[in-house]
Formats: sequence, C-alpha cells, structure tokens
Amino acid sequence: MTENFEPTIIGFTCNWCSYRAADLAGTARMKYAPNVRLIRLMCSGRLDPTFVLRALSSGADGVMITGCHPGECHYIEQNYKALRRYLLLKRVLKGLGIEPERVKLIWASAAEGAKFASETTAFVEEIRKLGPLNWGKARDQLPVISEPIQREEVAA
Amino acid sequence: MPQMTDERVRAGLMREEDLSLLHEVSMKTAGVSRLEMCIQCGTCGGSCPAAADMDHTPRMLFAMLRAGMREEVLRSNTPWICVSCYHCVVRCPQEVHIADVMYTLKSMAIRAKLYQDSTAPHFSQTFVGMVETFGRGFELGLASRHYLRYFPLRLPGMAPMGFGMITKGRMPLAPRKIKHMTQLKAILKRAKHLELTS
Amino acid sequence: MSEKKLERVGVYVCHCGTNIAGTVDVVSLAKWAEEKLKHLGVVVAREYKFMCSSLGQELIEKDIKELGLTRVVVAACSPHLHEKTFRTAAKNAGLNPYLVELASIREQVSWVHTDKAVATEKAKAVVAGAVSRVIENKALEEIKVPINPNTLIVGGGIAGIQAALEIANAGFHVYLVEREPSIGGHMAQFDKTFPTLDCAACILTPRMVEAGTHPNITLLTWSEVVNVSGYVGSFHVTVKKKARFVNEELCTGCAICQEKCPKKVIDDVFEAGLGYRKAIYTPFAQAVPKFPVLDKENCTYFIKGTCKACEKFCPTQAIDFNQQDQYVDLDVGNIILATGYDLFDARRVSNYGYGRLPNVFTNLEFERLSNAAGPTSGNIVLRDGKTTPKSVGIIHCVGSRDKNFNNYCSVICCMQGLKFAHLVHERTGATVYNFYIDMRTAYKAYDEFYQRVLEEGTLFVRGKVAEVTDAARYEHEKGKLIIQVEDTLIGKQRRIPVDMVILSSGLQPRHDAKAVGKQFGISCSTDGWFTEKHPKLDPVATMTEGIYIAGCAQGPKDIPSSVAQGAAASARVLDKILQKEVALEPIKASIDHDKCSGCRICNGLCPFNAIAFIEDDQVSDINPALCQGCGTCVAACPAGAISGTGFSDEQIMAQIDGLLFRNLLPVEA
Amino acid sequence: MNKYLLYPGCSLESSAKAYAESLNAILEPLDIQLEEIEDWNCCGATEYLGINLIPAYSLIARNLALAVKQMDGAHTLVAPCSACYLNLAKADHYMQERPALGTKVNEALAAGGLEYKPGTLDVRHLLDVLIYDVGLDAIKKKVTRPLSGLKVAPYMGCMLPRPDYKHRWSDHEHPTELEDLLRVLGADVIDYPLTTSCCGGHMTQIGPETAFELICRLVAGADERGAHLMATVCPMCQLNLDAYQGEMNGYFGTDYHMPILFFTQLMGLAFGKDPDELGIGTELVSSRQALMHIGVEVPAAPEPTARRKKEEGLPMPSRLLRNGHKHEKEAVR
Repeated sequence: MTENFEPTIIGFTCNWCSYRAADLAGTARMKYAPNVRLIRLMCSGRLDPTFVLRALSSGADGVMITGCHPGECHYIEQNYKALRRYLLLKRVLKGLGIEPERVKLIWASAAEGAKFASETTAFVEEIRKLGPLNWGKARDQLPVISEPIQREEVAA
Repeated sequence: MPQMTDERVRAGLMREEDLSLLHEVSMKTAGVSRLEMCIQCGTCGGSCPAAADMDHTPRMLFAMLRAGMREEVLRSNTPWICVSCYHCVVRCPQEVHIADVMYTLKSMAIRAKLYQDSTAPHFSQTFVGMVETFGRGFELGLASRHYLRYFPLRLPGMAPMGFGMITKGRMPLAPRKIKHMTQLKAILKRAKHLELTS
Repeated sequence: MSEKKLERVGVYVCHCGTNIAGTVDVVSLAKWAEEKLKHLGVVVAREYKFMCSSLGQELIEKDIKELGLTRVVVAACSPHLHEKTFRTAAKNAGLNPYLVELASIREQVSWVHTDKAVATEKAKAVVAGAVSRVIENKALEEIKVPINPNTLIVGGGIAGIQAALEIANAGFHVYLVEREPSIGGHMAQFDKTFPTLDCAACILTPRMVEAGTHPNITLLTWSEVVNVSGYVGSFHVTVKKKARFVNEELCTGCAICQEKCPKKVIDDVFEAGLGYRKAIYTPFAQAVPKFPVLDKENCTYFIKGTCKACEKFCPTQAIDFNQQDQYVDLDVGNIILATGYDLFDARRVSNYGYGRLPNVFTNLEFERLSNAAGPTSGNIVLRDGKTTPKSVGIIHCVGSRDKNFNNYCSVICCMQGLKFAHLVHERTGATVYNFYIDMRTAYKAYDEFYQRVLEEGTLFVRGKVAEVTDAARYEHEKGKLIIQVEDTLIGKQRRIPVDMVILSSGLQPRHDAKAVGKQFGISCSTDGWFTEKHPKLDPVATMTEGIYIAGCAQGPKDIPSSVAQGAAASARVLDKILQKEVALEPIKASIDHDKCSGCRICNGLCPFNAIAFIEDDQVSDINPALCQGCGTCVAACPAGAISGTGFSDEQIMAQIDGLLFRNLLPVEA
Repeated sequence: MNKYLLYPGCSLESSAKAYAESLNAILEPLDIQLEEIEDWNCCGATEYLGINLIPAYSLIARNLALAVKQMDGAHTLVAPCSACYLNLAKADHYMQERPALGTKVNEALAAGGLEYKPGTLDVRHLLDVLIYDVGLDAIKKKVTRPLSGLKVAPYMGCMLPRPDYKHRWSDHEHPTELEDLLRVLGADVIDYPLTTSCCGGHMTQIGPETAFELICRLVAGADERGAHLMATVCPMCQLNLDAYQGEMNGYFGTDYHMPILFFTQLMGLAFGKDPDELGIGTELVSSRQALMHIGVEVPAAPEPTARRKKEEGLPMPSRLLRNGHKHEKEAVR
C-alpha cells in the first residue's frame, strides 16, 4: 500500500521568502515532487494552527509550513511566533494520536529555490514512509473545527 | 587519447574516482570536519609551530585532498609532525577541524601503508599496544622498545635523564594493570569490528 | 438548505505559449473547471494562449461585462508577476480588483513537474483552491494617507549629509539628527580617500558647511531619537537634545573655552583614543556646528565644584552650567536612517596583540596618525611618539570573513590597506608588507590603484596572518613585532619582523542597531545590518513604508556607494513628497469590538505597534495605517475577533478545502 | 564540601607523581573532595586517535561511563592533565556533534556492559575548577607564605585553552587565568607571550629535532624575560620541558637551567606546606636555587609596577574590550 501511496500535502508559504523561493524553483525549472499544494499567507505568523488541523482533517497527509529564516522576517520577528506555534502544535498532534512528523517547519529565503525544492521532495518522502494519515477516533476529538463543511450542502 | 602517466596524474589530471577523497576524509573524521569550507587562507600553515619540518603545510594538504592526490597526501609527513596544539583550529576562519583531520589522515596512511618513515606510526602503535595490554600507559616499556629501535644513538644522551626519572621515582619499573581488563578488551574488540564495518 | 446566492465565477487558463500548455493539459483543465466546479458558481472557463496580452485581458473584461461575473480566477503565472495586470483589467471592467485571484500553475506546476497527467491533476487542485478562495474574497478599497513634506534623517555622516542636501535643495525641509557634537561621521576622521587620494576634509568640509547653513536643514547634533510613532506620511518623532552647557544663541565658536579648559581627556571617539581633547570641545576644527560641547563626566567643575575657566574666559557669556536636556517633537512624512557602522574591536583577535603590543595600531588609529590635523600632525610614528618605522605590516580582513567573528567581507579594507601602503611608503620610505587573503579591488579605478601600489614596491604576501608576537626567536627579530604567516603562494611559513603593524579592522553594525531598528519598525539581517526591501531592486527602501536606509547602516560600503545610497534614498523620499498622498495596500487586520474580550494578547504581538488598547471601551483596536497586514494577531486572537482582509480565515479555510477537492463532490452523511 | 569526580591519568602515577602529591596537599585547605573513578583506563593520549577512530573514542568513553556510575550528585569530572582533559571533553563533544559516532561508541561500550549519554558529565580541568569554583578570593585567604620575589613564567600549554568546546577560558591565545592565580599567590608574574605555545607534545618521542626547537623557544623565552621558573598545568608539558631540557641543551649547545613546577606545587608552597610534601625535588632541573628567592625571609611585597608605563608618546589603547569586558568570553555571554 505504502509503495504506491502518493501523499497529499498542503504547504503554507509566506509572501516574502518561501513563496518567492517556490517561484524561484519554478523559474530555475528545478523539479520536485508534485504532492505539495501551496497556500500563500503574508507571513508565517499568520498561520493559525487551526489551518493545519483543517488540512489534516480534510484529507491532507501532511502539512509543510515555510517562512523566512529567523532574523530575516519581513515583519521583523513574526516567524518566531510561527515557530512557537509550530512547537505547540506538534504537542497537540501527539495528544491526538497523530504523528507530529506530519507537520514540518522549513525556513527558506527568497534566494533558496533549490532548498525549497529539495526540502519539499524530502518531506514528501518522509510522509510517504509514514503512510496515509489514519485519524481513527482522533477526528471526533477535534474541538477546533466546529464549523461543518457547508459547501457540500450547497451542492447537494 | 594521451595516456594517464603518473606525471599527468600528479600534474592534476585526476582519475574521476579520486575526486571523492575529500568527502572520504571528511566522513572518517570525528565531529563535523568542515573540510570543504577551506578558503586556502593559510592561517593553519602560518600558525603551526612545527611547519618548518612539514613537507606540506596543512593548507596545501587540503588543496591536494580537493585535487584527489590520494597517494601524495598519505605519503606526507605533515599529519605526523602535527603536535595537536590546536592553534590552527581556533584561528581557522572557516572553523575547519584541522587537528582531527590530521588524525584521520594518520589512520588512513597506516591502513594504506603509505607513510615512509615508520617512527611515528610505530610509536603510536606501541603506545596503543601497551594500553590494550595493561589498560594504562607504561612509559618505561614504551621508551625502551621505541628508543632501542629508532633512536639507539640517542640513548647515551638520554641516559642521565632516564636514570634521574627512575631514581626520583618518576618512572615505575613495572606496568600497572587495570582490574577489568576483560571488559576493556571486549569493548575494544567490538569497537574495532564496528570500525571495519562502518 | 442554504439560500446563499452563488457568486458568478469566471476561470481563465493561460497557455503561456508552451510554458504551461507543454506540461498541463490546459484544454481539459478549463473544461473540467467549467463542469466540476459549477456547483461553486463557475459559469465560464476559457483557455487562451497568452492571458496577459491585451487580447487576453479584453477577453476577461468582456466576460465580466457580458456575463456579469462577480469573481475571476486566472490560472497562469505567479501573482508576483501579473496579479496587478489582471486586477487592473477587472477594475477597467467595473469589478473590484480584489475579487480576482491568481492560480499559479506555471511556477508551481508546469515548470517544476514533468508528468503531464500528474501536473494536470495538481493544476486542477490549484484552480479549485483559487475558486473556493475567491468566493470568500471581499471588495476592498485602497487606503490613502497624506504625506507631510518634512523629512527626518538620522545620522550625519556622508550618506546622511548627501540625502539631506538633495531633499533640501529640492525645496523641502529636513531635520538632520546626529549623536556626536558635529556632523561628518567617520569620513571626517580620514586623511585621504581612495583611489584618487583627495583629502577627506577638502571634499567633505564644503558639504558639511552647506548642510550647516542650508535654510531647509535643521541640524540637531548631540541629539538622539528617543521615540517614533505614526506611519508613512505622518510620523511623530521625539528627539532628545542633550545638554551642551553652551548657549547656541550666544556662542560664536571662537574656541577660547577649549584653549583655557585645564582638563585634558583621551579622545576615544574622534581621535580613536590616539589623541587628547579638552573637557569642553569640538571634536575637530572644521566641526559643524561650531558650538562646543561640555563633557559633564570629565568637567572639573561638575566633579569638584570649582574651576569654571571656560565661563570666565567666554567673551559672550555663552557657557550655561544649568542647561538641561531638551526634548524636541517633530512631525515628518518620511525617515532616512543613515546611522553608519562601528569598527570591529581588534582586541578580540588576541593573536594580533592589539592592546598588548604597543606598536600594533588599528586602521582608524592610523587614519588619525597620518592625518595632518591629527595628534602627530600627520607624522607616521610608533607609539613612543617619535620613532619613524622602517618596516610596516598591514593586515587585511581583521575580524572579517572569519566565522569566529564576522562572517562577511567588510568591502573597504583591501582598498584601505592599499591606501595605507601608499601613505607609509610616501611619507616614511619604509618597507611595507600587505597581508591579504584575496585582493578585492572591484569598481572604477580601484584596480589601477592596486597596480600603482605594486609599482611603488609594496610587498604583498598572500596569507591570513596567524599571529603577531614580540617573542623573538632569532637575533634579527629582537625588539621587533614578528608577523607569522604562511605565504600561501610559496607554501612556506614566514616570520617577518616589522616595526609597526596596522590592522584593517572590519566594519560591523552599530552596537544598538537592533534597538534602533525596532524603534523605527524595521528589521536587521542575521549579521545585524538593516534589511532592505529587496537586495537588488529596492536597496534603500525597507519593509516599513516611509522608512529608508542609506550608507553603511545597510551593509559595509565605501564612500562613493554611501553617497549614491544617500542620493537614492532622497529620490525615494522626494517621490513620496511630490505624490502628496500615498495609497496603502488594503491588506489589514481589524478587530470586531463586539467579539473582543479585551484580553490584550494581540497587543504585544504587533511589531509595528499598530494595536492599541482603548481603556474606555476595554477593547483593542488596530490602526490601519500602521498595520502591515502580516496577520499574526489574526492567528493569535483566542476570541476570533480579529479578521484580516485579503487573508481571512474564511478565504484560507476555503482554499484548503479546494486544494484537497474536499468541496468537489457532495459527501453522503 | 564540594565533591568532584577525578580522572587522574597515567602520568600522575608515574612521571607526574609530584603533581598528584601537591594536589593532595592543597585539597584539604581548599575544602574540595576528589573521588577517583574506579578502574579508569588510559585515555589514549594523542596516539590512539591517529590509528582507529571508534576504538579510540570507546577507550575514552569507558572512563566517562565509569564516572557516571559514581556520580551521586557530582556532575563534574576533573582531569589534572591537559591531554586527558581534552580527550574526555572531546569524546563528550563529538558524541553529541556526530550522533552516529555516539551510537557506535555506545554499541562498543555495551560489549562491556557500559553506556554513556553525551552531555551527562561536565568535563573540566583542575585549574578551571580552582579558579572558577573555589575562586581566587578563597585561595588568597589560604596564602601564608606569599611567593613575592619569585619570578614565574605562567605556562598554560595548548590543550587546555584550545579548542575549548565549552568556552571556559578567557582567551585561546593569551588566557589570564593562570597568571591571575599566580599573582594571588604573591608571585611576580612575568609577561610571557608564549604562554599557550606548544611544548612539542609527543614529538620528543618521534621527532626530537622538532621537539627540541619548541622546548628551546619556551625555555629561552622565559629565561630572557628573567623568569626563575615556569609554572605548568600539564604533566606532558612538565615532562617535555623538564626531562628533555638537558638533551635540548646538548642539541643546541645552550645552557639553560629553567626549573618547571606544577602550579599546585606553587600553591602548596604559598599555603606554607613543606616542599617534601609537594614532590619538590623530583624535577630534573632543580628548583632549589629558584626557591631560595622565597626561602628564608619573605620580604614585603612591593606593589607590582605597571608593565609599560609611559609618560610620553601616544596613549596605549586599553586592553579591555570596547564593551568594558575583560575577556572575549564575558563579551560573548
């Protein structure tokens, strides 16, 4: 199963460094694993841990959080806040019975297209090894996602 | 196609596989060697208190590693002259672990049987032999074996010193042995096995 | 069940020639979007060769008008490239520009993947994410704020002076704040400037005088900025004018007080510790302004209660022992930080012996030593004050390019080292050695100067000096400083005895750069220099609107580059002033006061001090002009009371779902 | 009473007996307790590292593992020998820096039923503990026979201040700790720029010409600056400078007579101990003449004069770092 398993991963990027790193990887035609789908935030500090839980509960097998290197945040120091939340989030995931390794924080400057590409591929392989996310009973314990997915009803 | 003569190899036209030499040395070194970071500034060669006796300065050795000059590097007396004073290590602007790289080169040279003058390897091996037998150093045993073989002419000059050391009780005539020699031997046996398999 | 009216969404897939179409099946992608995303409100999906072309844009504009689109998704390149293009197109067609989203299927899909099927599948996800998100987008309006035409410049070195003169000459007012008693900065301390060897004072003094007398420039020397608030267009700044104990109205700058003051003090600042000044002093003869400063810590009157020699001899009764620090409030529209650099403390490289071996000098000491106005009147002598050296060693890269100290190249040291070699050679005829790792003489006329110094007979040794010692090994080394180095070009260690050693200490960020950055709301790089908005294309702007940087505060640089940056920063400021008002991106956070519990968690999170607590209402509030839109407070609010326009929870949640196709098909309960 | 674990090292049983004796003599007045690790083995000096990597580190780590067994609240492992100190500290450091090495070493240790988790112990040199734990003030209080009039060259050697993984010393090149200690004992400390130059290490055994050159630099440097004797902190330095001084003189045709004592011997003397108790007399270059300077009657200590007092000329820069700190170490912290 895990042999053919293609994980789906949501990646959060900041507008100033890591999104531009992804742009650079593209401009330089660097190839990397196609499993990561990116969301642009203005800053990694915008990352609400709920987003990560929402992604994992909506079908993502892993979440990649990227931001500017410490000391290089375009909003001075907000990436440190992202780091703190990330560490906390890992503890929460552990509590929910989810492998904390499914979430990874990566620093990438706007100049580090190559790093972005190689880290992405490496993370996909790590998640591939972990296998598909198996929520078991954990999904029921999720207090943070109170709002049901509404748009399904619209379509129904 | 011209032939790859020894001269050509020495002139820098390397066989491809030798380009892995730097990486090999780096991987065999304890800690993180940072060898690939060398900028050839010469701080090491300038700092070395024994540079005058070396055939290559450490800096040159690192350039030769990059060029894949395996034989020349392992034949060099430089690692054996290194006195482990760590001047170069703390001054190196690129934080290369120079002294530890020297230890690696020594062990590689011993294994490749390339270093010409056997004095230094013999001393190290005799010393280690004592430690592996007794668990502690034994200066008199070491000195007598080593000097008789390599420095017989030095002995007359050293006699007063040796006599002084013995009469002042600074050189015990018998070795001391640790209690749990079997335990130490078991550890070293396993360690040697790990060294070969890694 | 839900009666929510569907938005009318148009999806436009760009081929970008073969850039996208070569890897993504654009035709089936558009078809898929039209069919499978219909339930989200997609009413039309088209593909076209070049969407950014005028024909492509017209296609979108036409659909907006004719099909009554309320949202647009363009699947093309990175938003950093063409977001503005398509937003403008929407605006032209009467749609609010913020109701357009770009789906990056070039940089993030076609250029980085090879398998067409896989790439097309990922492109679908990216489009689905963008469609889901755009539905949640809100119409936004740009915020416009007026620009106060006054400018604050912090730092009166050559970069700050240049910027001040450019703006003042254009007819606008400048406040130039300087920490030291006089403007001039490091350049005023130098003797000659490379590569042309003009005398620093000769070219700097006229600029200083011009700045000092310009009707549009208010000089605030012996002053420091203590508080900054506000935002681009209207900053409020408080400047502390330290007490000079000299009444500037009365003082004529005759310098009699300095002459009569009995207290001699080692001048650690201007004379780099190599000379003396009085307790009441101007740092140098051409100081601007001409008024002296009384140094309270060293003044005999302040220490012992008697003396007052300066007061007695002052012909205009300008000495005022009761003067207090003053606080001046300024309103300005833009700010330029030109705060300069500190010299690396050469004592830290203990193997070079500075502070231990008397005849080891720093570069700044040598500048004073060779300066005709310096403590030795320009005589290059040893620390005994009289002996001319017969041999001099100049060591490059002291504290620079060294992971034990500063990792970066200090840029100026090679040329400075060459300049010193020339001066020593010219004035003493001594043998000069330059010890270098790499000779970096880029830029106009620099390498020619290197050639000239070579021609003069300076001896170059390629090798980073290992140590400078007074421990002689041989007779000829006795009484000398021995420079021990590997001459890497011959592969041998050399010991070179010299009389004098000059250390080219590197440049490093001001010791308080981080605090100053925080005060003005800008960041520092890992090395500690102020961070520019873009390293290549926007080197003098910062991430904070209205704050600019110039000179060495941004990174090591020489005089020409500092001057260029000063001028560049002033051009950016003038551009802002002439626009009279500035439009701010409407990506901001705002607080729903009904939901805010007043916990104040967000208050400390904002690096731009945009969040304030309103005591009367017991809620927090965000100043939209200060908010830069990072969204950290949005993520942190435990009550969910803060929302971020452009990046709201709803938008991001919807995009997550879209990317995962979660909202693609109805799921049976 | 502060308890420390002690790794004495082979030399203290043989060539550096005097170090062991003098150390014992000063423990009681300074209120320190040293508990020797049971059944410790040789650290391999600088020899084993050049032959085999994993066996060399396993040999060192066995001592660390044994020490952990005896910890009982004590975290510091003290080594009086600089080479032993460096080896023990290095093993601890590299097992952390290269976890793969740590794993292999522990695999080897397991063959002897042992284990060492890097970072468990604080490996420190004796001088470090005396200066930074006991403190100069406490030492000063015990001085009953100030060494005034005795000109001492402070010799720190290499492996103590370098590479200094944990930033314990004030400087890599010119650390002042030994100098400060000797001054507290009342000695006239000479300006000795060679304080961290190399003694030759094992080169006395394998390349005597190289070693003689290095020994000569040190001894000549001390002699030229008027030292009566040199104070060392390491058995190997003491051995090279003392035992080989005669041969070195023969090689260069010089006639230096520079006694080499351990700093603990000088502490013992300053504390009023009997020279016999301190192993004085076991050095090959006799210190009798040098010690006559403090022998009979102790003259009143003259105020030490500034080394380079200058009335004229250009002012000297202060030795303090610009931020007011004395040492790089403090500046970094």
